[in-house]
Amino acid sequence: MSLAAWVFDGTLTLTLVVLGWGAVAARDPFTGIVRYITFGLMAALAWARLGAPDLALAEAAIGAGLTGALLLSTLGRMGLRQASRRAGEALGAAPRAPTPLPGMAQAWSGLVLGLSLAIAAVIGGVARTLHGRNGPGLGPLVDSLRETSGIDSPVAVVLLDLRGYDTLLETAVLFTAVLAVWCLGVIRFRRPPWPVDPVLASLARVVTALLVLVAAYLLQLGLHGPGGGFQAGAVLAAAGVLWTLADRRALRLGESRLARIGLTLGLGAFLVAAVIPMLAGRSFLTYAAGSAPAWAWVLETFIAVSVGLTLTALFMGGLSEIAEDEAEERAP
Amino acid sequence: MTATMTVEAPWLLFGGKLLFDPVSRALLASTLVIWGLAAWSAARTLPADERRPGHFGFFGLVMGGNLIATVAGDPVTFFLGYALLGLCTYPLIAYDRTASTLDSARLYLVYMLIGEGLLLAALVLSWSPPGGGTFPLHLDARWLALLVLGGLGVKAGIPGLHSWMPAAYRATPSAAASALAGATISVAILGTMRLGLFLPDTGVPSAAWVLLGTAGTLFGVVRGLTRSEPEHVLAYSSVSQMGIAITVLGARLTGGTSDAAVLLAVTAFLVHHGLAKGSLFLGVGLVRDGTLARLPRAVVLGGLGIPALALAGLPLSSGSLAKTGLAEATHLVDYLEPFLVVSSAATMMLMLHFLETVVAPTEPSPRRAHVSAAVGPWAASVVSVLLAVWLWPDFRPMARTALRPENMVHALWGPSIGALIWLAVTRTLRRGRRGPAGPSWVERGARVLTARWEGWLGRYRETRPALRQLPTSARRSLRHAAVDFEGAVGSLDRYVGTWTLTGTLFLILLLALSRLL
Amino acid sequence: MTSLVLYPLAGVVALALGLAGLVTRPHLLTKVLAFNLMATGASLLLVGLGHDGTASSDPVPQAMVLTGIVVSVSATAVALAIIARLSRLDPDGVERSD
Amino acid sequence: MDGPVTASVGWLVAAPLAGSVATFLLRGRRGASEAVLLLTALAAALATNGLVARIMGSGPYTVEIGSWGAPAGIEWAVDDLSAAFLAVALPVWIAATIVAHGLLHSPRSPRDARVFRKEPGPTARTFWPLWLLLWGGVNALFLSADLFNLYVALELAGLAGVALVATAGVLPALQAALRYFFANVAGSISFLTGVALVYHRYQTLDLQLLRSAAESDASTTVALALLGAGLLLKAALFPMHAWLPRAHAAAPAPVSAILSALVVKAPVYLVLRLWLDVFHVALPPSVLTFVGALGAIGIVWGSARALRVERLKSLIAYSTVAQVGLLFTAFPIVHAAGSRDARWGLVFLAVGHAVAKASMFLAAGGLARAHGHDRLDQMTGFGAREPLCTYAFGLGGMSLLGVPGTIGFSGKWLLATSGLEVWAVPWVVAVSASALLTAAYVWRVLAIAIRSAPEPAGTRPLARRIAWSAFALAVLTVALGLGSGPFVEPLP
Amino acid sequence: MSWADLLPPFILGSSLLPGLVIFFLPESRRTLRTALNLASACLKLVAVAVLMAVVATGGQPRWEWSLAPGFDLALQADALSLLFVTLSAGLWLVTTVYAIAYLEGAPQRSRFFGFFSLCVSATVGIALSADLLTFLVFYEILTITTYPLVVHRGTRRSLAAGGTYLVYTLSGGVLLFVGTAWLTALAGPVDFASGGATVDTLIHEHPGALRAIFALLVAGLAVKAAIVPVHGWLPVAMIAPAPVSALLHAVAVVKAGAFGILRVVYDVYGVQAATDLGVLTWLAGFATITILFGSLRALVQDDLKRRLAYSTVSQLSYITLGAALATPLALTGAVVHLVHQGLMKITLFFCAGNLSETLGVRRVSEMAGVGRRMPWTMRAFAVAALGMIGTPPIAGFVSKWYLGAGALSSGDGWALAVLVASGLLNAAYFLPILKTAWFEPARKAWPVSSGRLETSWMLLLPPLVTAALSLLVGVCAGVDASPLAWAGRIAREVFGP
Repeated sequence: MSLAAWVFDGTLTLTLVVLGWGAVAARDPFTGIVRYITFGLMAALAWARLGAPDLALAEAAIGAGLTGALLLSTLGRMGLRQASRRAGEALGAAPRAPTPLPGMAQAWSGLVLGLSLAIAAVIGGVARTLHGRNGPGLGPLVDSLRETSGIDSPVAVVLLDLRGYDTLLETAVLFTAVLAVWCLGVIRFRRPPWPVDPVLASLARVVTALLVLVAAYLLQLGLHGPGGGFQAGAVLAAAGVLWTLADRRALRLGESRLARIGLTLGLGAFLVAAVIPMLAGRSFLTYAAGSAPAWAWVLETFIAVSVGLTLTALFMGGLSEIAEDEAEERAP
Repeated sequence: MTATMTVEAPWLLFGGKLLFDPVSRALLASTLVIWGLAAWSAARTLPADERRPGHFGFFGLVMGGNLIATVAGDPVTFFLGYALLGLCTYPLIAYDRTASTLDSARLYLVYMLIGEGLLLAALVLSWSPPGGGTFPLHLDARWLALLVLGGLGVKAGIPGLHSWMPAAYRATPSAAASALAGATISVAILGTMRLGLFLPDTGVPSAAWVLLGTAGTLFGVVRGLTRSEPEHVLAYSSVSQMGIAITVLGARLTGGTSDAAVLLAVTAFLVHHGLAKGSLFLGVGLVRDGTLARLPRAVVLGGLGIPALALAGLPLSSGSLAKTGLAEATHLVDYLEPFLVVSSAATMMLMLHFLETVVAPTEPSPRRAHVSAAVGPWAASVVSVLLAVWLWPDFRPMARTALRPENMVHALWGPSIGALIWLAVTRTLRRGRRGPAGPSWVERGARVLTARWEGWLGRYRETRPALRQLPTSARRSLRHAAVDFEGAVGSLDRYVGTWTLTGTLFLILLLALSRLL
Repeated sequence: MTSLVLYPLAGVVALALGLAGLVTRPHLLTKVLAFNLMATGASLLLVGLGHDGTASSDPVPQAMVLTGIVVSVSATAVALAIIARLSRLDPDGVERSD
Repeated sequence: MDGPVTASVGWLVAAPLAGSVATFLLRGRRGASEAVLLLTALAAALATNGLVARIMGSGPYTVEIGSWGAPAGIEWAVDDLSAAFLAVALPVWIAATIVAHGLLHSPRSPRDARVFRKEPGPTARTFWPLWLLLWGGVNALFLSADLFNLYVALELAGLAGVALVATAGVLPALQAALRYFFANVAGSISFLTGVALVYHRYQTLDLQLLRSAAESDASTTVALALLGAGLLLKAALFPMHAWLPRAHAAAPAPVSAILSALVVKAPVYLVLRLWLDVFHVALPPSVLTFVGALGAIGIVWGSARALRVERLKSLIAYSTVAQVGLLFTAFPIVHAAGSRDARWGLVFLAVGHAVAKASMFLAAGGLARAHGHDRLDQMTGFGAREPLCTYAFGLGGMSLLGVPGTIGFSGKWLLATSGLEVWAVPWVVAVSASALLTAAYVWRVLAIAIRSAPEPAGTRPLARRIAWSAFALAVLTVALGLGSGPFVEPLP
Repeated sequence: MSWADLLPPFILGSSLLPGLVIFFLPESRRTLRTALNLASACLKLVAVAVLMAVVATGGQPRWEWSLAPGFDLALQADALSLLFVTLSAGLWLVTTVYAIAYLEGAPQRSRFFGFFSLCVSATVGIALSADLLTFLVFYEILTITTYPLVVHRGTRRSLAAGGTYLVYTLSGGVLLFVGTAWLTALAGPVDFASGGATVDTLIHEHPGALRAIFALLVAGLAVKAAIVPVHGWLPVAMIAPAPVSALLHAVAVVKAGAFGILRVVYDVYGVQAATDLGVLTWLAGFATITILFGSLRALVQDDLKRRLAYSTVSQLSYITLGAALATPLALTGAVVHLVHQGLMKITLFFCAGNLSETLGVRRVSEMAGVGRRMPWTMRAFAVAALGMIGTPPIAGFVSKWYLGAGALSSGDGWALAVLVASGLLNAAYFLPILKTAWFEPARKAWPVSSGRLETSWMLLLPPLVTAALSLLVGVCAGVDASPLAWAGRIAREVFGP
């Protein structure tokens, strides 16, 4: 057993490291991204091995899938832009620092790599000692509190009740991301920037519907076992992306009031949950006795919706860029 | 009436005192007379131009200082008067703004300021804080005595410190000059008496004073005989007369003579000298503006001769009273007898020389307006010389002794000897010694020095920019250094500015911390 | 000690590699990618240290990592949006960032 | 221990976040967003007021979020440190918000035109939500007593900051924003790693529990190094400062004000909290000597740059670098003295810099708007044109300088006295002498302001509320300098 | 806290608040601004008079305000502070009148008068401060608020001068700050009233530290007191408008330094401790060098204000010297010189201002015959100049006399020699001015004066008043209410009867 374990874990971790380095060290970014996506999937495997199925799901959907998609779409967009280089000079590139001597670059990278590995050695050393003698952590305590809370998935109870405040801020971070993307890209949609193949479109509709079902399943799963709002949201996002690629109407997302409300659902719901007790003189984010599961369900759902929409929007932020560029290219 | 009266003025400076004793009374009276006559004459002679009001203003100030110093009852008040008198004299001397005049005035001021500096030091040194000091102030050290001597000696014209005198008297309008030569000079001697310069406490041997005084007496005469400008001659006569006073004051240390008598005698001497000098200067003023040339010769000789011979101490003159008084007061000091004879002989010679220079034709001066306008004051002054000392109550005893026949005979000796010698000398060496001798080497030296000073300042002002270069160049190089540093930081900052470097440094810091901790 | 210790160690290495990449790689997208690598590495450390097979797995680190993943995807999105805009103004800047 | 007053702390986080959602949904309509901002400020003010009253009444206290309590739940801890920062943050926020509003709704200028345009365009639409998110994030940072929660709050504030820098949209702004982003995430991940180690070493994330449990051993020290290094990078300590001046100079003025005043203070506050408070036992003095030395060099470096740069905002930004250096120079004193006075000295210094720097940036924003640019060599004589902005800048500068009567002086005084009590002479000298360097660049600007010169073409009058709110903040530095005594006395 | 305790802050505020209001007055509100200025100046004078009455009857008004833990602002009135307050309050009124006329029609008047009032408030604060820390506070504020006045003209030269001023004063401020902090760290808050009690307790364990602290404190103060070698800013700062030079560079700023030195020597260290530590000898040495150096430099200045500035450098060190000699008489002399020098020097600056404002005359060499054109101005000038030289019965004589006597009573005859020598030098650079003005013919025709007077009466009155005052305080030095009497009282307080 233990030998097999050693072999398995050894190969897996080695693959992780190699893929990671490959992703970073790749000559052209495209290769890097592809390797990174692979790395993400491997990481999901590692999560599973570490007994964290929620993380496995999230990593697969978000860490690997969506991050990869974002990176790729950005890369693609930059590929479109070989033509409009002159525009850059026209706008006057900011004075860039004098680049060091060519030979220096490699030496420099070597130095940095050495430094970071040294740091790794330091941390690793500590990690080994800690791994040796660490206690049960807060696990038992969480288990003991699950009854009082009423939510029986240990991760969910931490995520939504015990440390719900973290999650609240997290939704705020997501919201920030959308705003950041939107404040940079002026969202003007005229038409989808690519010819929509009707066959693909119909197929996409079907797949989208399926994905939504999957999301719903994950959602209700979340309260009891692995799964939950974020995973569901990730799946929804996948659906959203697909749909976007297929159907022009999705492109009005940025305009529609409904979508805007959807984007803020998660944060909004959390705030409501947090503020109501305060109005009642209780402490921030304190659910009334026994009402925790209900709240959890509501929050999970809302989070799922807004995560889905948010991730889609993040993905689309780029699309708007494309739309703009083509508009510009046609204009003059 | 020898009663002394003191008036307290606690609000003045550090508590001022005014002292009215026989000495100050007599001097006060004579000072008032002299200044009065001088003012009268000045009012007559000075042209009504824009200098006139200023002149009278300072005229008044100097007189005020003179009076304050005369009646001062404590060193601070005395110094107040003395300083006022000393500084405000400058504008009087510099009356007509010609270069030479300003030059003489500056010479005077330099001497005067140094003198006042020394005097101030001396006064502070011997001042006792609570309630301030009163006269006589005890100067209990030789060098302290020297400070005072230096301080007052400038005004009294002791040899060496006299150099400002001839030029100043020559430059000053005659009216003012008469007041200066007559009244203010007495203040110096008064000061020495008040401050107790000639008291045994100073530890200066009597002989030193006597020698100093004698030297002054003879020096003044010798120098005076070689001069042709009447003002110069009079100035040197003042030097010699003050020498007499100093000799007497110094001599009294040895003899067991009564202070009061000596002081009174010296006072009489000062009064007499003051009146005579004042009148002489008024007369010279008339000579200068050619008035006398219009008057009958007898009047001229009489008017000038009376005060002149009075100085020589002819019987029945104020001089005889003064000299007899001195001799009387110090009859125990044997060597003063011959000294006084000699001194009056010398004075006689000098006065004859003076009369000669006056009647000798002189070039008419620019101020020839107001012919005979000032004859009145002059006549009055002559009368004052004739009568004043005889009528002053405090001097009655001296008058009586002076009027004794034997004393009158005795008073004849000196002048007649002097007259004979002068006749002999002038007969024998009639030729050659006529032309005016140049100023003394001391005066010349002083003038050169002051000129040098000005020149030095001028040159320094010119070279100043060059000098300023040094610090500024240092400062500039410093600024350059700063600028270079900023520049270096600037260019370095662009490298540090790259995220790569920032990140690397971050790694280093991380490592360093994990090691350090 | 079990073989599970390899995961936190791998996480540390990934973290270090990501850090090195973030610092030295000139292409902006690679930098962003390196940042994600770092984040994953840190997460591995966080969870891996907590799990050595014996005890029931500790849910708290898992919840934290879940949060972390979402945070880093948001960060990635922001960075990418900026890069996208930058690439329109100064295309060279993307490949040769300093 | 929960009462309405105690619970009301939550509004400090909830109100801005809710406000951000509201402004987002209302799409930046005129009037609507104003109302939302007003309500948010009101709620924050009430919460701060309650917080200050509470802590002065009965000392430090904690709020258990979700009433779970540590170690399972997250807590807010309010003590003199956090209270001081929060209390001062409020007026800064209000003033900056007013200025932002003024710039947003007054005639556009060439610079930061893209952010502040008259019609509610996409950027203007996203500005207020981001602004309020930043507000909430910063408040969360100062309140939180949970390590991981601190990480999330750091990320929230950091991302919002990056976004707000980028909103300027021009090339330098984007480059600066990216640099800012990289520094930010590198720091955050380092911090997260540290959190991981701490959690597995002590089985808890709650600062209060950690304070009692802290020991000095290998894992703790490495964890401290990771936490500290991350925070120092975020605080832009020399020589890792390079990202800051660019970001703060490129951002729209009110944003720069907030970044320099509060966002940079947060990591400083956390280093103080973690190194000198929670893990005090595990910290050898050598580290502080090291950091202090870096800070001292940073003072010189930042000032030297501030003397050279040709834009007003970069000058102020480099001054921030110098001032951060100053704060870290004071750390060894606080550590060595370990006295209440020293701690308050540092807090005064930090707080004073927050207010002063905010007023300087806001004034600079006003000047830039009035001139259409902030190139110093073309602003000669602005003192006569914009007296109020000039006074604001000058007064702020005086506070940085430590002119008596301002809060800056109180800080320097407390540090100097308590430092000399323990013979920490070099640090005291550094802290005191920094005034000269500060003076140099402050007067570089004032001389330009006073210099009489003809009014350059294209200067336009400024909306009055901009100058006044900058000036009000400047006056606050004096008010704090003269009036903070009664508030501080009762605190521990 | 009785009403009397509120007097010090009231006196402070009586110029502070109007100053703040004036800042925000538009340029055009000339009448209101003038009224505000004069009213507040008069109000301050009245308050000072009341305070004087209170103190004369043995009261010790004190007012405290806590700025931070262990950091109180404390104002108190004792004899010394009253002297300084009265001086600055009185001269402020005069100078305000002068300044109003001087700046007629100049730009940025609100700014000018605003900072002007702040400066005076700071000076009053310095005078009334009850402990070293409070002193430091107002001292620094004074440094800062003076700058805008120095550079008020806004020309390149004036800005450069302002830069120099700042380099000197701020560096000095840092030294003073460190010194104060160090002393506080050693001895706790240093109250002036203790008269050196705090230091005496420490003199045995750290004499070295105490010497270092003394050096720091005095070095910091020396900058404002313009002691060589840190005097350089004063002549340069003469670029400022005349009222500024008059009030600040003759009275407020420089006196703040001298006043501080008095405080440090007598109220912080105490005579005994200072003597034991042997620091006074050094102080006296520096003062001496400064006295002679300043006079020598003044000799060669052709620019009138620069000559006056160097004369200030020299004259200020009389105070330092008196403080360093540490005898009752010397202290009396020093303290009374604080007042006398102020009166005389402000007169001189007023006159210089009149010349440059009315005739455009700025150099001594241009002054030939100016006495005829502006007789009254030059008379005031003459009185003040003679006083500087030390001519009785003008104020200068009194202080010089006491300083000399003090020097003797402490057995330092050389100091007396220094005083005399410096007096001669003063004469050497003041009398030529008078000679040029009165006795040399005018080289060119002067611009004719518009009115019957030689210049505006508001410009003429102040110098005449101050000249008359400097004469009065000299002549009536013996009166019970004279500065001399006050100084004597202070000396008695310090040394005991």
